[in-house]
Amino acid sequence: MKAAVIRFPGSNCDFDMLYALQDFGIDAEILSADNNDLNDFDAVFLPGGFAYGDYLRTGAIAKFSPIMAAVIQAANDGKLVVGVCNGFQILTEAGLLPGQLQVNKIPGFICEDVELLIENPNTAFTNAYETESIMIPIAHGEGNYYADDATLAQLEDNHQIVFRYAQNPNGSAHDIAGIMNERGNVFGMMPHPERAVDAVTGNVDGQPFFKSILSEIIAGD
Amino acid sequence: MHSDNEITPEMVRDSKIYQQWGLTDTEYQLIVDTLDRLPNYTETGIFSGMWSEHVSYKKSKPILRHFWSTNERVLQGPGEGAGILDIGDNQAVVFKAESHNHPSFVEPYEGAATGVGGILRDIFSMGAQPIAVLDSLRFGELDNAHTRHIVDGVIAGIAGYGNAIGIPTVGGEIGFDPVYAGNPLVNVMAVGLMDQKGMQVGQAKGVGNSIIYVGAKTGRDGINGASFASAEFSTEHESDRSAVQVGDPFLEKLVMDATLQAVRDHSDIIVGIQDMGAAGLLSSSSEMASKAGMGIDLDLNQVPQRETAMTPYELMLSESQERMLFVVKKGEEQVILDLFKKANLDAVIIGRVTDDGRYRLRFNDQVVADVPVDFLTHAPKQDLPMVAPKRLAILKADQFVPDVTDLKQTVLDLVGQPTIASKSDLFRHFDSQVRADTVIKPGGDAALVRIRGTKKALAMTTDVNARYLYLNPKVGAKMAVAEAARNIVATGATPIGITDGLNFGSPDNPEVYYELAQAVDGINELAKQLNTPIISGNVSLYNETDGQAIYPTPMIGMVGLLTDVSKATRIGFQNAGDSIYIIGK
Amino acid sequence: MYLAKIYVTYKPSILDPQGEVIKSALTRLDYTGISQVSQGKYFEVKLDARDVEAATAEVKSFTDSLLINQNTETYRFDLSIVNEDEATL
Amino acid sequence: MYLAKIYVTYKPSILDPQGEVIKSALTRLDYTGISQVSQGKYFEVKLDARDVEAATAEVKSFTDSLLINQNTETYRFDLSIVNEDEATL
Ligand SMILES: Nc1ncnc2c1ncn2[C@@H]1O[C@H](COP(=O)(O)OP(=O)(O)O)[C@@H](O)[C@H]1O
Repeated sequence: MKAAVIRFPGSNCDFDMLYALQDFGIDAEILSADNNDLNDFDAVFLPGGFAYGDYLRTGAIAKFSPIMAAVIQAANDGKLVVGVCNGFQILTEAGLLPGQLQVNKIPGFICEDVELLIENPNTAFTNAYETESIMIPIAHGEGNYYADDATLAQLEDNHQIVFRYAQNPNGSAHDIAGIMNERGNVFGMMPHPERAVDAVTGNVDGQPFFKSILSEIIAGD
Repeated sequence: MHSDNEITPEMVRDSKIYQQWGLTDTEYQLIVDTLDRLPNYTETGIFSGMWSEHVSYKKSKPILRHFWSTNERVLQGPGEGAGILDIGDNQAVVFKAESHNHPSFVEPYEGAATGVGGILRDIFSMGAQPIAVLDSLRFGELDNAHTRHIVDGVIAGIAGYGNAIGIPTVGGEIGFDPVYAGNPLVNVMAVGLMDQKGMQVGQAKGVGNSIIYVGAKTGRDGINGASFASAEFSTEHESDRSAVQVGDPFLEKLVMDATLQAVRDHSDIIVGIQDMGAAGLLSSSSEMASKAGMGIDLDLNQVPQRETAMTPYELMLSESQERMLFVVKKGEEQVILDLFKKANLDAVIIGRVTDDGRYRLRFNDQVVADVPVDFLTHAPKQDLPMVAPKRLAILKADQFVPDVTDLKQTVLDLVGQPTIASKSDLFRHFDSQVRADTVIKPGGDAALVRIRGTKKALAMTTDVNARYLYLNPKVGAKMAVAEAARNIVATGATPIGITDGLNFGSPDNPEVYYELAQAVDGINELAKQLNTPIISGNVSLYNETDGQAIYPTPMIGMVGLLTDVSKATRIGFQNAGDSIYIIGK
Repeated sequence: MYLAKIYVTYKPSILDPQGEVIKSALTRLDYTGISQVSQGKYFEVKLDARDVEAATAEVKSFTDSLLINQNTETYRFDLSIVNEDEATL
Repeated sequence: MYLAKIYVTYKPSILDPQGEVIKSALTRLDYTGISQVSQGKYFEVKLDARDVEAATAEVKSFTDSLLINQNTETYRFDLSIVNEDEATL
């Protein structure tokens, strides 16, 4: 059982994600986006940051990096593919998740702890949670989730909305903070669970997220 | 377009163009006498750059010399990119402050953003991984659209750069007062962490070693519009030039990561590293040579250029961002060139270390400058007169006695002041948690950042209340240090060192010079008592509008060490029923 | 050598928060006659191509796949012929 | 009612990091004929004004003071007359 954390030029939460995975005993390593093979990995994590500077549009350039074909392959093979923040933006740009992350409704980067409601507790990303609401930090300027009405209805009907904001910080449609694909193996969220795993930093609400993933990866082994 | 062929040394002398570049007649004459000939256009330009106050500290150095900067922890004091302190386990903490006051007034976003970029380069050029940024900001009163525009731009600029490069902005301070309306202060401090064996200094040792240019291409950014000769000698359009640098945090992240990798993997072949800050390629290359007691020979045609027809003067004085200079052992260059190439960065050999003590520049197969490097890097010092400001003589300590009749209203009025009110609406724009090591975020007394893999944590803060200095520069400076120390101690950490940002008016005013000297005295006195040496800092002078100086504002940046992070204390009350104590008198 | 000028705007149904912020800033600054502001992107791309048809096809192709996000954005462009070493851009 | 279309670009001496990144992405995607890319901003502003002169003056004024950064950016614009309730924008 092995996990890859993809480092795009400009990723800056790659080590945070790596350490969080390792803290939970997951055998993880950082892999440059210049690679094009993920055969050795059972799960793929796209971390936060500003891939290629994100000057054009978040995730727009990253979706064409060599690794993305392998990420799409991994998703099709049913492996877990998780994008956090910039990783979520890249997954939507690449079409692995529907919709798009736009500029916050009130433009500007925001970093603060927000309350998330666990909308679907029966997922590979939430099954270890025992509460309905958690505090997780956000840190983004473009986290305003957009999708057309048909797509939103589909997300609702299929229970693909995994996390919702209790108080919408960025204008996201349907208060969406995190979604998964229909199959349930590709997941993206704007908040940063990897920043909430260590008691010394004062917040451990991200721990069950990683415990859920760990048990899923072990089960899939 | 001018070139050195067109403007003769005689023309430089007769037009007195050097005056517009900031050189006095006496300084120009000293150059003529020392070289024993007239300096040409390029040479005159590089002397004016190196002898500016900003680069040479010729006016403040006589005072700064007095800073106390040695104790058992100090591994590197003032004189390098940043100071370094021993924190045990063969680890060291590196920190420094930098001001970007004027650029931030002209162009708030880019001014503040490039301030962050610059201070981070100072840290990673020492071989340290930056772990935190702090700021210290002063603006006019928040009652007009212009000040709001500056505040919003500065906050967005710090956020835009720090968030993108992925170094958390963990603390700072912000004050509002009419004296800063025409002259806001934007000071940033950065803190880095390193293994002591990876320590790098900015020196060019070893004859024949290569000077390697790394990072962004050179453009005409930041070539000071006012002092620039274009008005006289060029037909090029002024509006096509920019006095303000534009930052690219994405590029700097690549430069930072590649530099740190080079230090980690190839410290045996890297002789020195220096970032290109004020006076760009000129000051970085000449200081590296002078510190090592060597000479340097550069071929300017090799410098990666972003614009056409740049002159040697422009190439040397450009303040384009995200550029570094490496000195690498002769014969080993390819290793470093390959490393940067892999990161998609420009890296080129632009010259060599020589043993003749000369600073020599070549361009289009001609020598365009050839001067003694030590002379170039040692501006004639100036001892300036000082006199106590008149206001201090007439101020009485008890002059203002508050008349409080309605305590509740007074308290409400006070907390309604922007300077006192919570700043969370501003600092929420900073990513304070990236790297996942932030134990105490903005909003506490000092920030606290843990050192992963150890039980240790570093506390850090920036403080100064300039009104106290206005009333008594020496006592006010001591109070700034004391406030910083209280903030550090409040997290449970022990203060271990200081960096400063000395923001003052014109040193040519004897009253301002007096304030500067007194403030330094005060900082020193308390620093010694607290055993917190001053290991780095920055000076920003001429902070005036219409002849009215700002309050003397020496920002104190202090770092503390907490040996057991589980003992960290936070600002909030923890449990109902706990006792509340007041300590002190 | 061709110069493509590409104008990217939001689809009409998409909220443009930046446009709203600019509009209210303008109103605060006493530009009272302003009824709508939208912010888009503008690209200038110089490219070599066999002929106008090839250039047009190429511009469409890379704009669709890279420059815009088809969920929310739309675009138009003009193409002109330029001199190889023309300085401006 | 006037519609101003405002095109903002970097001054020639200013580094355009966006443009460089896009260019190298396009090259990676095998659009090999591309020699230069610059990314700017594009604004559409609807405004009321007495006449074309007044509208021109107003557009210049707010573009200088708000829409662009005069240190680094430059712009040009076209003005057209539009119907009050024209839908597109
Ligand atoms: N106020 C100060 N207190 C202590 N050291 C200072 C002060 N100002 C400058 N220095 C030191 O002088 C050296 C040169 O500073 P500066 O010119 O700001 O650095 P840079 O080379 O990054 O431009 C640095 O080592 C700095 O730490």
